[in-house]
Amino acid sequence: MKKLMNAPADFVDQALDGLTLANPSLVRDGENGRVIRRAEGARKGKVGIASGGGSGHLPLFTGYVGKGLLDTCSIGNVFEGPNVGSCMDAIKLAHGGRGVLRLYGNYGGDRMNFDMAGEMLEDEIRTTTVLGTDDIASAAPEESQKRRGVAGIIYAYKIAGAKAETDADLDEVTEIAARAVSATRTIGVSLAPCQVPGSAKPTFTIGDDEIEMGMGIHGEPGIWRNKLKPADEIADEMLDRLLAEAPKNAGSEVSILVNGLGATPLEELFILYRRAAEKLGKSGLRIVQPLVGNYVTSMEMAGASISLCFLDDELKTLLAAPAYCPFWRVG
Amino acid sequence: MKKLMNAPADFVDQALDGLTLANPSLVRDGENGRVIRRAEGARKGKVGIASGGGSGHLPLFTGYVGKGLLDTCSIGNVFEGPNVGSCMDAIKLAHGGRGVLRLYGNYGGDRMNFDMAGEMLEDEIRTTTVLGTDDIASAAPEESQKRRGVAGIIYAYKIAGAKAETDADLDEVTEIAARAVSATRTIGVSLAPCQVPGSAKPTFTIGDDEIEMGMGIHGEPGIWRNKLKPADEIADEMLDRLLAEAPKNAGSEVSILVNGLGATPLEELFILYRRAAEKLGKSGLRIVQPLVGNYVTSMEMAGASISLCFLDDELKTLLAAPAYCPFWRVG
Amino acid sequence: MSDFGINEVKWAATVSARAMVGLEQELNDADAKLGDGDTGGMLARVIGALDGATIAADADLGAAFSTYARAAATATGSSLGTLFATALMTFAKETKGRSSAPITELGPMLGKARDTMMARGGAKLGDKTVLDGLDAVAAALEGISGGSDARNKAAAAALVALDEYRGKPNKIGRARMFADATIGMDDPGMLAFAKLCGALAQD
Amino acid sequence: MSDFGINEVKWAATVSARAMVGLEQELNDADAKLGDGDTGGMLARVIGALDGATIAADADLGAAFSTYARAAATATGSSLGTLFATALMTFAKETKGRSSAPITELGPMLGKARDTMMARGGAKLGDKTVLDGLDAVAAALEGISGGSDARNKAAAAALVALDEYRGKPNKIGRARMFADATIGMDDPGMLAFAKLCGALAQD
Ligand SMILES: Nc1ncnc2c1ncn2[C@@H]1O[C@H](COP(=O)(O)OP(=O)(O)O)[C@@H](O)[C@H]1O
Ligand SMILES: Nc1ncnc2c1ncn2[C@@H]1O[C@H](COP(=O)(O)OP(=O)(O)O)[C@@H](O)[C@H]1O
Ligand SMILES: [Mg+2]
Ligand SMILES: [Mg+2]
Ligand SMILES: [Mg+2]
Ligand SMILES: [Mg+2]
Repeated sequence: MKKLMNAPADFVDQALDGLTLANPSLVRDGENGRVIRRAEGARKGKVGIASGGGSGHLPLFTGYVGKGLLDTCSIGNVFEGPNVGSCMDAIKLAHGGRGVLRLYGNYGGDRMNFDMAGEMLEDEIRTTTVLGTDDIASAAPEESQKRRGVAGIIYAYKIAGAKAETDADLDEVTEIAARAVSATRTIGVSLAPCQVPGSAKPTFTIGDDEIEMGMGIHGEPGIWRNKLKPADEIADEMLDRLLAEAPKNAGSEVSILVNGLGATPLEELFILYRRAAEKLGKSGLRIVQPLVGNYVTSMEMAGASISLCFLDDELKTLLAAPAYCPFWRVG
Repeated sequence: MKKLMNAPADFVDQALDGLTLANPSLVRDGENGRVIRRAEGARKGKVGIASGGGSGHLPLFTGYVGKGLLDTCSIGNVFEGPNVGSCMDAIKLAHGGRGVLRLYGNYGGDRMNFDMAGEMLEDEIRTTTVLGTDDIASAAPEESQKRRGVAGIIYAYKIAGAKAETDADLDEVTEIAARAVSATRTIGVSLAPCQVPGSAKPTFTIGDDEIEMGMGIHGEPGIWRNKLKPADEIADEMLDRLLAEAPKNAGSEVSILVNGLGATPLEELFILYRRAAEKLGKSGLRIVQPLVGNYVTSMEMAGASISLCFLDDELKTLLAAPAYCPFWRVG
Repeated sequence: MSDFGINEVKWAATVSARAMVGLEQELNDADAKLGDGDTGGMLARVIGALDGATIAADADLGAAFSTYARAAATATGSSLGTLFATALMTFAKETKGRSSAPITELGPMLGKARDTMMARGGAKLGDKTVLDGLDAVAAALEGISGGSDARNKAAAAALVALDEYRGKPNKIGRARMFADATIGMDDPGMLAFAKLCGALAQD
Repeated sequence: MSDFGINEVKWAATVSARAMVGLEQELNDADAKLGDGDTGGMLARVIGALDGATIAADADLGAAFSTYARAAATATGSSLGTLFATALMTFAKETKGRSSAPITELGPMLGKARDTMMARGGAKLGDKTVLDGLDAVAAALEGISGGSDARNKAAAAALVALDEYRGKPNKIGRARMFADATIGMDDPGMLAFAKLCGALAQD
């Protein structure tokens, strides 16, 4: 696997430099430059939202810093959580005097580092935590709190971000973020691996004619692996799995994200979307604010995920509220 | 090469269905459904802009239909020009009573079909033509009018689209489109091929450790092929080649597009951008409205292109004018 | 047989469509060396569309060619496919209102097609394109009045042109940029034309 | 030798860093089967950072461990790396202000590290993680006062634990989802720990 890069050890920092040079709304900050924050800084009186995660998933995580979204984001090496220092920096830089929600994906390293960072700052800044747990393939429904966070986390960013802009307090922002997470389900399929810069091998191997259902965004093993099937069959199975886990109290409106993992062309995402939209319609669900594109990637991994966010009235309003970041703009 | 698709013969139409279902600002129209137009239709009194090209390049071509950009776009099969009927439909649907600019990339089939379409309609609609010819690797400077159109064409879309929204007449819109094309230079590098749906083989083969400079967006042979080099060296060579062909009258402001061909991660595009921005600064050029992302792709091809658009005052103003399409929004 | 009518034209479409099955990959490969590698796939689809087109029961030769031209023009917007549709349109004009035409007219008809294709595509004779094959066949058919004689002459002339041009540089399209590197390679359009003429002669 | 000081700690870092060169790929491969395939790369970088860290000339044992803990915590935010930093932090607390410590304290120190790692990471003993290796080694070191004896006992205990757990299912992380499929596989964290104990014993 070939990469347009310089020394592998410089991959993350040079990409962050490019990201911020090209997007003046984003600024590198923090002791090791491993925090991206809004250029204008934390707004006094607004609850801050700090996220973080490993590199290699652009636009996630750093790309979602912006008005109506995240305040700050700490960023680790490729596929590694952000270190504790960056997590502390992200919390401090997000703080506008009313506390900070730590909103990030449920991965062991990320959790430990954000936890430690919060503990170290507990005398100064009140913090809460909401973990993205949308990947239905990563734990059984009984253990849904153990699930990993994947593409669906951007719904929580958007919804919590909009709530924070209304000057809601930390508990309210935390509650709505948790509600967004518990309304969101994601499943992915993978067709080809990616390779961590400097690593000698791709993250996994898969046959030239195979697909894997439910694979994680770092190539963690999924539910089944088999010969590639027609896109409609794949979309159907993904939707069936997602709908089987619809929240008990789900209404009739849903937002859908058909997300490319990196190397899958937009044409293919639209082919999947077409089928998924048909199927949701037949299930009596109305689509609100559909998203199709590369929102959460794994570098050059090929494949796609589908996320459903089951909306209530407040979630719907917040999802539609104005927001701006370089990769997603609403209103 | 694996694809999330159904029958290869349905690839284009199903992708267009998904594109329009997900984006209500776009509508399929024309006899064979091979035209994408603005949902609100042609505006009376505005010069129309019709483009077109082969499928497989999303967001190009159809994705750039929208306010301040294209009015209509005819679309062919993967990597084939649009047929004459679709070109006629695109011209007719773009016509708001003041004529239509045909603005598309310089490829043989596209040209023949747009020419025929214009001839067939010449009694009804006044049309002009501007061809995208930004790929500096596709012909020598002396024959620059023979060059192919690649990613840089989106500058002409944006600039001509903005001019048309001011209710300028057809000659003025045509003149500014031509000016945008002649201010724009692009060069690409390719690392891995794509495969046309239904085809038995990728469009080309390239070694696991090789890169090709100057390759065309359909895999047409480039300038040299060699072992992969560090990103900075590649960016430097690309910039050197582009700057060596700067227009005679170029001022000091330039917009830059670092474009991914499909499978190249955003991280790598930002690594390239970082170096390119540094180098432009050292050359005394000021960057205006940089673009980094997958704007013009070749399905799952890996690689990137860099385009420079040398701006004069009018081009700069038009580039900054408000515009909206699902994949690019300004203002 | 010194005339050709709708049945001969239909037969040619069927034979060509069948021949494309074996030729598709070879033509793609030839195009991949110079261009975008789609000549075979595109031609297989276009000629398949001709072969599948319904010619009205009462159609004359001109109407049949016209139907084929529309089928080709609907099936593709590629260079070669569009030029092919242009040629069929020329044949349609030349045979309009007639139920058959003498084989001696084939050469002049091909010559007219060559000229409209040149006007449409902007290439010149000698550029190493399908035009050079067409030109050679048009010349070879001069004065030929027998069907099988015409097919044999056409196949031979197209092959000779292919051989002759193999050693020359390509002067149009992207291949122009590395013209010297194209010496020794077949132009995919010429190759397609020669192979299809060969298939018609053999069948 | 019944005590260990800064020199022994530095030596252990250097030996471990050297061992990682040969272990990196093996550990990545073990992790690729269950997780994201980065255990080796991450550990090589983290241990490299320790080995490259500058210990102040007047540092006591606690300060040295503290420097290592910070180096590890700066180099990564991965699960295993962060737990490793947590362990180093525990060692720093336990040895604060002392220039050396008796080897008999190693077992209890490892036990404390195990407990802080459990509190931090939320895994339990028996989940088949690095904790189970640590726990076995802590027990094996009870009452051992000689340096080379301790290293041999640790290496043996870590290997026994690795063997014992190979036949059990993994109960944390993504691997939990296909727990039965993990029977027969080594947990990458346990494997890393056993291999590094082995390297320290051998050197
Ligand atoms: N302008 C032209 N005039 C004559 N022949 C042409 C022209 N352009 C292309 N051709 C012929 O078409 C062939 C390429 O066809 P094809 O691969 O289908 O087109 P495309 O370039 O659209 O992919 C060339 O080998 C050449 O013989
Ligand atoms: N919560 C935890 N408690 C104890 N050990 C853990 C925990 N999470 C991971 N580990 C250990 O770390 C190893 C994986 O490390 P590594 O691959 O570096 O982490 P990551 O999962 O962040 O990629 C596992 O094999 C296991 O031994
Ligand atoms: Mg990891
Ligand atoms: Mg083509
Ligand atoms: Mg071609
Ligand atoms: Mg791992």
